[in-house]
Amino acid sequence: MIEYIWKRLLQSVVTLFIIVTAVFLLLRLLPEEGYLGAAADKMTPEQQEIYLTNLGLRDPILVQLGNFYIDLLRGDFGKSITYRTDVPVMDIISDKIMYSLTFGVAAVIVSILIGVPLGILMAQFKGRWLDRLGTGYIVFIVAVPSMVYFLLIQVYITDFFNLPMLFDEDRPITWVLPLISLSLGPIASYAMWMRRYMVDELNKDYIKLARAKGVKERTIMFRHVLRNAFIPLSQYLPATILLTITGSIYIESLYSIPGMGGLLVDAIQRQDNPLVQALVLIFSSLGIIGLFLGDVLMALVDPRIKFGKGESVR
Amino acid sequence: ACSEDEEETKEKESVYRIVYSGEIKTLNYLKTSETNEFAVAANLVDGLIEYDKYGVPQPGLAESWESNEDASVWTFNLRKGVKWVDYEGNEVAEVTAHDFVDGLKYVLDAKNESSTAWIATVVKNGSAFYDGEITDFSQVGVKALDDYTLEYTLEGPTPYFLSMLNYVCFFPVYGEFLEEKGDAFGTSKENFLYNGAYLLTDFEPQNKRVLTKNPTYWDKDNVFIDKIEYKYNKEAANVAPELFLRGEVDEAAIPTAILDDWFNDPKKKDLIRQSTTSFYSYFYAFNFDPQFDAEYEPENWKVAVNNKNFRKSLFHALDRVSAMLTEEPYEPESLLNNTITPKNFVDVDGVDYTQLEPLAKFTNNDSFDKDLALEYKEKAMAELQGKATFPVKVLMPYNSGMPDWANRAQVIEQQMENLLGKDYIDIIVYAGPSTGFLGEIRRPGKFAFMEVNWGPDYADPSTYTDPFTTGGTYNKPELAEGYTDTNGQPIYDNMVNKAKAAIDPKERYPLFAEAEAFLIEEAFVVPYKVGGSGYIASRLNPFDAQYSQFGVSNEKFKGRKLLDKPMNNEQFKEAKAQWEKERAQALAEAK
Amino acid sequence: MGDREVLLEVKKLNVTFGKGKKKFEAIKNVSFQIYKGETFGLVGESGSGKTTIGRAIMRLNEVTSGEILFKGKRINGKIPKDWDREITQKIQMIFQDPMASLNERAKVEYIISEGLINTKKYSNANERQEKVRDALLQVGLLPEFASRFPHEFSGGQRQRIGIARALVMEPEFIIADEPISALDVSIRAQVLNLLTKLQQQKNLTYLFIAHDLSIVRFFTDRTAVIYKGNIVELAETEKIFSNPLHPYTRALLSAVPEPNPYKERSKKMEIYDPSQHHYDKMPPSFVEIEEGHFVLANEEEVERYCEILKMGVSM
Amino acid sequence: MKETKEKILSIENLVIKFSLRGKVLTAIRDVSLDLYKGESLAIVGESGSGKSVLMKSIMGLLDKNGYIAQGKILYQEKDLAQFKTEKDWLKIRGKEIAMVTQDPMTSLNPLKNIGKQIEEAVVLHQGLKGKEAYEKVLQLLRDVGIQDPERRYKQYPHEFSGGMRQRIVIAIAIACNPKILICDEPTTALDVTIQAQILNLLKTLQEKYQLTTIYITHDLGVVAKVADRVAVMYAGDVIEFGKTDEIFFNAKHPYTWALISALPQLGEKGKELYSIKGTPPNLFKEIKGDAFAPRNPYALKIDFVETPPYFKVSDTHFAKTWLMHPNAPKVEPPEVLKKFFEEGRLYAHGG
Amino acid sequence: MGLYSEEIRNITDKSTEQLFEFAAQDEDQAEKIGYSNYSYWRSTWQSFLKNKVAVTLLILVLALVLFVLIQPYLPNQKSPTEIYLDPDTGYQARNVKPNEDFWFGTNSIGQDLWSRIWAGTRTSLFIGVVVAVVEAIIGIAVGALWGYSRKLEGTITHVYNVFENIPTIIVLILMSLILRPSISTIIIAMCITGWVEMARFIRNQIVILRDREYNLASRTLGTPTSRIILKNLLPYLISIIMLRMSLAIPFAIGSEVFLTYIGLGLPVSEPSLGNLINEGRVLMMSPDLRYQLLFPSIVLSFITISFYIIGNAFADAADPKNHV
Ligand SMILES: Nc1ncnc2c1ncn2[C@@H]1O[C@H](COP(=O)(O)OP(=O)(O)OP(=O)(O)O)[C@@H](O)[C@H]1O
Ligand SMILES: Nc1ncnc2c1ncn2[C@@H]1O[C@H](COP(=O)(O)OP(=O)(O)OP(=O)(O)O)[C@@H](O)[C@H]1O
Ligand SMILES: [Mg+2]
Ligand SMILES: [Mg+2]
Repeated sequence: MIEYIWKRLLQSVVTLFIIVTAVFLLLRLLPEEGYLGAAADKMTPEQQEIYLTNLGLRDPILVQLGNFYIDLLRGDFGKSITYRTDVPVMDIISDKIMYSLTFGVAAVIVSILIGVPLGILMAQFKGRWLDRLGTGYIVFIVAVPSMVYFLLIQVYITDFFNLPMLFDEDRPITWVLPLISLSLGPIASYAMWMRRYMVDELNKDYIKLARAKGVKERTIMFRHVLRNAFIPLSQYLPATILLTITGSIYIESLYSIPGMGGLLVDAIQRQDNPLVQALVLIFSSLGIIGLFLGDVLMALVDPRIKFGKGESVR
Repeated sequence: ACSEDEEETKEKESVYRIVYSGEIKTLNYLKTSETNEFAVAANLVDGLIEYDKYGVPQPGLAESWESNEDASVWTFNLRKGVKWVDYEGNEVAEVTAHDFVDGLKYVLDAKNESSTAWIATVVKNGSAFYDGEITDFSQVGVKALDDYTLEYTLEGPTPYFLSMLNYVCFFPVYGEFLEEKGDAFGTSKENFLYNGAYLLTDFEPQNKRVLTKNPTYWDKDNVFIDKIEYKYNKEAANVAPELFLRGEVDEAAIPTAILDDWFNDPKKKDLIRQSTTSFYSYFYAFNFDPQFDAEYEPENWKVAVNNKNFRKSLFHALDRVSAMLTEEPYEPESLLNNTITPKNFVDVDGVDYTQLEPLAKFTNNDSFDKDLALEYKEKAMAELQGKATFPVKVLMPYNSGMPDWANRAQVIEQQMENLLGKDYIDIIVYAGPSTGFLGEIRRPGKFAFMEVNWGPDYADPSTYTDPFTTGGTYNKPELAEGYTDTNGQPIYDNMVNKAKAAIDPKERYPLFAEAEAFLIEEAFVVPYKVGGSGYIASRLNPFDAQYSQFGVSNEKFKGRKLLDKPMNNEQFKEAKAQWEKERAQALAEAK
Repeated sequence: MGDREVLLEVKKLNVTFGKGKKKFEAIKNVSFQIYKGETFGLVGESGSGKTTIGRAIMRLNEVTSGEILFKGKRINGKIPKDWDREITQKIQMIFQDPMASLNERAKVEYIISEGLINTKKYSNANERQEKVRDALLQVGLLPEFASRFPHEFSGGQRQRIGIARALVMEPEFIIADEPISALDVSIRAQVLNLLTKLQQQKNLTYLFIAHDLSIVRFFTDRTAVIYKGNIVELAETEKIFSNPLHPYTRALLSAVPEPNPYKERSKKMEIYDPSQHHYDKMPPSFVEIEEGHFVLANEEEVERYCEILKMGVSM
Repeated sequence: MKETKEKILSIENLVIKFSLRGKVLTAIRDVSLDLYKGESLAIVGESGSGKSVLMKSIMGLLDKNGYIAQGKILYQEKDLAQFKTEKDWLKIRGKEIAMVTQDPMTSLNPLKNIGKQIEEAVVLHQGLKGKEAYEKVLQLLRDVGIQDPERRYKQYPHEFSGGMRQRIVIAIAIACNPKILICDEPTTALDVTIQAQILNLLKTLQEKYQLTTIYITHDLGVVAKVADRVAVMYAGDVIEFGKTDEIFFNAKHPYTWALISALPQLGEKGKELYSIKGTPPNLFKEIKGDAFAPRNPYALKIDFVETPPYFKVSDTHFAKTWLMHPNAPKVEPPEVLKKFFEEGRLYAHGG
Repeated sequence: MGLYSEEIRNITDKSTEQLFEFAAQDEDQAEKIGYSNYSYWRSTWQSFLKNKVAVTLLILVLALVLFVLIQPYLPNQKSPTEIYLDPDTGYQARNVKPNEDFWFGTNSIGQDLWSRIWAGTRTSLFIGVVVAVVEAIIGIAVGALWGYSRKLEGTITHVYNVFENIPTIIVLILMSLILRPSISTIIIAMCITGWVEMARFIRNQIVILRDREYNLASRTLGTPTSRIILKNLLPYLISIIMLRMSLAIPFAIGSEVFLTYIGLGLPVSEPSLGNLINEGRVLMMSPDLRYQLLFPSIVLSFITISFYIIGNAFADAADPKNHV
């Protein structure tokens, strides 16, 4: 077990290293113009040159990379260039992460609380109206562009209930709509997966034996199927939770939620390299940790899995 | 939140709320040159001078000033008792002349990457210090003669220097504080000192910022809005109108797309008016140094663009009203600009610069003229026969991040091709990158005919003639064939230099107007419009703001009052006419 | 008997799976010979290593140590390309599960001609078709079945397709790994008949793996009994049945149900208890106790077994 | 052999159909069968003959697309064929009739420990709780021959070998305290040695708990070992039934003959083993006459026209073949069989 | 017991003498009974045809594709990029409501929405199909190697981990910034990230399949790995591949919409569902103009739902378990 964790950890570090390096190099392919922004027009070429040199962009690429890693090892993620000049990247991120975390976790909880039971019920009443209704919902969510219904929800529901349109952390009521919007998608996907795993599980032999034992259908559902169906889900759960933290770019922009969603987009578009690099590091780590936790969680719920026995790639 | 109990005692607080989508990167006014950034600083920090609502310079931190004969040495007497305070209003220090020296020193230090340093080089040895040629700052032309006397020595005669002081690079900074904070200066409300009308009491980037009236402000009786609340929303353009209707904000720009809807709704109709224009000038430029891909035939373009008749045919063929309809469908003419320098920029004895003799004929006539266009086309066809291949490919890029521009480009393509005939020109609308557009397209010359813009750097006509002199990165008219003067310089450069040599506006301005007229007459550019567009719903009165063509004054909330009801368009026009009248008077008085 | 031509020889074969703590010795020092033309049975309980031996010969499992010789030449480890190709063709396998061992998404024609395509012996498509036809006829299927898919066939027919697939290669040696375990009684007979017929026609040699001794008795000439990776007894089949010596063999024999209610009810099961051996004191070896009859025993046990043999006591 | 003759379960003219993508498949065609208290009945027949479907219908566990088209299943004066709701069935399943399934590898919930899975049945059907239930489970584990039950209780299925898992499945069935125990091919997946152990175990348990048992198998060796009575099925129909020795040594239906003849024990080395030609009929099509006729070397013309009735061989032995009709030509079973029959009868007298 | 005896009596009367003769045994006949003439693809197709909804949608989608392709050549069609002028004012016919001239109305600069929507659908479908195909090809190739080759497994797993953990939007945005906004940029950006899922999927399936006995059988016959993958493994995956591909199409279109939203989509001069919806989004607040959003949304939803349902129905139908 310990050995396994070490190995996994080492692997993850290598993966992270590759990812961060790749993104680092990709960022250097961006046009230099981006670093100057609107100011470029009024700067003389010499001034621009000084500016770019000060940013370190004139060093040989390997030197830049080396400096980057040295700083990183010192725990210095650098300072933002074009997003919030001279503000340490970590300060920017830490300002936002709480919002995203709160919304993300809340949305995951809401969507699990609604999506999972929905999926269970759909599986139990497979082919009947509830199942159809649920499927209709899922198809709707998949099919209709979310930016259309998010905006409709925001405008009409706030209008109908006379709520403020924008998010205001001090007013609990303004948390509700973004949360609902944020959960609509995950609810659909949880319901869909849960239903599928339940149906798969229901077709297994041990269910037949349980029935033959005289166990009630409902008991079968909850005591046998549910937990087993949760296993494939459990593997993805931490990853989904962690990734929900990144938030929905669109919802955050609509409701003025100062979360991480738009940060990444903004950071890349503004070519704020240190910020992008830190974000990539964070997101990738989250992904990798998520995967790892998923495996651990799975091993916890599934007695069949022992660590170290064959490296499973999900 | 802390103001709740105050409300009962005081009369109702005047709060102005707005949503915005462009966040500022920094509060460091010594570094930035971006409007939305220095717009914040303008309310937090005062400079030496400010303007009144008609554009007449008024004392700011300087109570009085004088300059020498040729306007190359300027002396300012500072107001006493003005304090630097922190965001909670606690006094930190007094504002002295040294603070201006410290500010300029910071700006001119290359390692601080100030993007406004180039303006500050007007000061003697500023450029040399910036380039590191001299390291002793005392040789630079700024001196604190004592705590309350400040002297600027300039590189040369600069009659418009006063207008430059309205720019952030000449703002004061409390040197000790700046040193203490280092790079962190201006990164948060705490890392900042205030001497202006407002304090930044809340600053959460990408979330909100709140400006609260500064109780220690030297001129606090002229500050009427108690609080300005900015709420960030990336979709501001889409949600702001709705927020305005619900009374959640006090200003909203109304996107062109939904204008009809507002105008057709009697309830909404009275809420909106045209927005005021800016001094940004937009024009279509003919590129004399085409560097684009062979597929768009740069050589052929070069031949064509060097033919005056060809240029003139395009010049007269551009239906600017039709293009303008994409952003201002109701009164497109109101935004059009027939010269490069917009109206109301400078004047000679109350005569607006654009009405000076060389420019007046352009100012008062629309360049669009079908018949002329076709006439010139015939001539050009005849002259270019055998030299250029027709149709001439006209590469016309636009920024793909700007949907309005994309629309405009499509409209123009169709309109000009239809008028001049597809056998004559083939306009190629090309989507440029959304970031780094200028660096990718305009500066390297990867266009044939393109919409470009320019904003003024100080209140002098030379600011608008600059981009077209040798070394400019616009359309390189110096490369135009047949425009070399006897001294081997481009005719245009000579005209500009001659104008620059004159100091008295009466002499100076007409010379610049001549140069500008030359550009238009020879069809090097097609003037198009002024900046600022569309309609807004706002509880602000646009005519009580400080008026300056350049710099930060007009971003100040000082002196502004909230209206109970937003102006409608009729009221706006009335008020505008009124204001223009009053302004002419005020300007005349000021002389 | 000793003069018969040895077709396949396994010498001191060891197969180990896994590494470190999870190391598992599946085959321990196994040796035997298979003569040309005979049917050699391999019986033992599940997990005893039967399949592993078969796969080691097929080169599907790697050999840890020991040698496998075919016609006196080594076939395990690194071998020349030509030889590899030759034995690919000469040694063929019939699999246990007739459904799982056929590619459901391929037509019978492809399944059968697959080996031919690989050896490039019959590059001509027509020739191959002809071969497939012959093979189908040989296993008692109609040539027009060639264009069908496996799941259109019954279990017995599927197994015949599997046999045809091996046959087209014109093998000399066939490993049949429980070829009938998955089939029900009536179909078993079909397949066994077919295997017998083919052996007679083509002088094939079989390694027949099973756990049902009644079938082994009917079908094989000589039999090896394997227990946990060791061969515990090897002799002519009839001898094993008439004179089982090793207690495990006896247990196995007693476990096979007889299709006779009277016999079955009176039968007593013997249970094999490995702790009856005292191998820590006296390690066993594989001894030839009478001609052609080998048993794994230590000296003490050898004596006892000889006793039994002399007395001629059988089950 | 018990001669009580008290019927515990009675199937009458049962027809079971499946609808499959618009087509209808008849899996059980007009089957009638009685089960007597305390006996052990074996149902044999080749794969696909409907053995499992028949048993599932007794437990109400037919797949969703299957339905009883006709007939009755009488158990304690109730017609199980009429049961519709889950509530009805819960009175039967486990409590009255329990089942041991074929595949021990997949029949246990991989995520619950063995003890809990048995305990579920104990709690449900024996009304025990807590410590008592736990004790009972340990008892059951011991009963099915699992050593060290306290430790095993906490283990999960994957820690058990196939044979042991099958024991657990049996323990679960026993834990229900049923009257009837259905064993659907309980040993097919196991090898001979384990098979023998399991069969012995089942037999002891049957006696100990006085169960009525139904074995489903296609292995006649297993039948010989465990059954009192045998029913032979072919293509969804019981074509012959009788006491075990009657079926083994006095079979009348040509299919039963074929089944026995195909035993390798009857074969002679080097010679052909008897085998049945052809394949079973397509159940989607209507079967006219004797379903076995097309593969029957003794087929009469009437076999293709009319379904034969049951002809009585003895009070306990019936066969559904026209060969038993007085008008039919006399046919002898094949030679090998005759020898086998002789031998068997000898045993009968000797044993 | 009475049951059985009764029947015997009845039967004896019915039967006539001559029926009790041996019938001639026909061995071939015996073999043939019980077969249906079965073909995999035909059965797949037939099962698919039974799903009425899916068939209807398939027909509609095909009709849509066909229509989108021939639409420009139909009579009375307008150009998707031409700006139409109002004959009265001589200026652009802006925001004209649907009428007999402009069937879906015009947009804010007077372009005909009817033809824009079909041009947009054409572009978006093209992007979707190309992305789906490229993803499938790369995904299958990598996935097959990954699953089958034990040698490459470690390396590919690593590559996978890298690709999987770079947030997709980063790649999408970076690609769009580095390259120019254009159809090929969008396709490249989406393919770079898209194949990963497919590859993992294929690999998982292949790992399940690769040790099946029939593959061992092929190995004993000396079949080269490439052919084992091609003949033994991929055919099993075809239904899943089709399902995933059919879902990839709407997904790609969705991504295009997203890219357009963050400002990296196709230029407006190149109509696509993405920029049509993005343009329309702004108008949602004005009831009068909402039609501009409505039509492209309907087309997008229709495509998504159709492919979703068709893909699922096809996967069901391709599963031999569901064949009769
Ligand atoms: N690839 C493998 N990795 C690890 N262990 C293996 C592997 N293959 C087989 N074994 C182990 O080797 C032993 C022998 O297996 P083998 O399949 O040869 O038995 P068998 O006698 O054929 O059994 P059965 O009758 O069930 O087919 C078993 O314990 C099995 O678990
Ligand atoms: N759910 C179902 N849908 C359709 N047909 C079915 C279903 N279940 C069983 N059948 C069919 O019913 C027939 C009888 O099946 P059954 O499982 O009873 O056979 P069996 O005698 O138990 O065979 P085996 O010995 O292989 O277990 C078979 O032809 C089978 O295909
Ligand atoms: Mg095996
Ligand atoms: Mg069965």
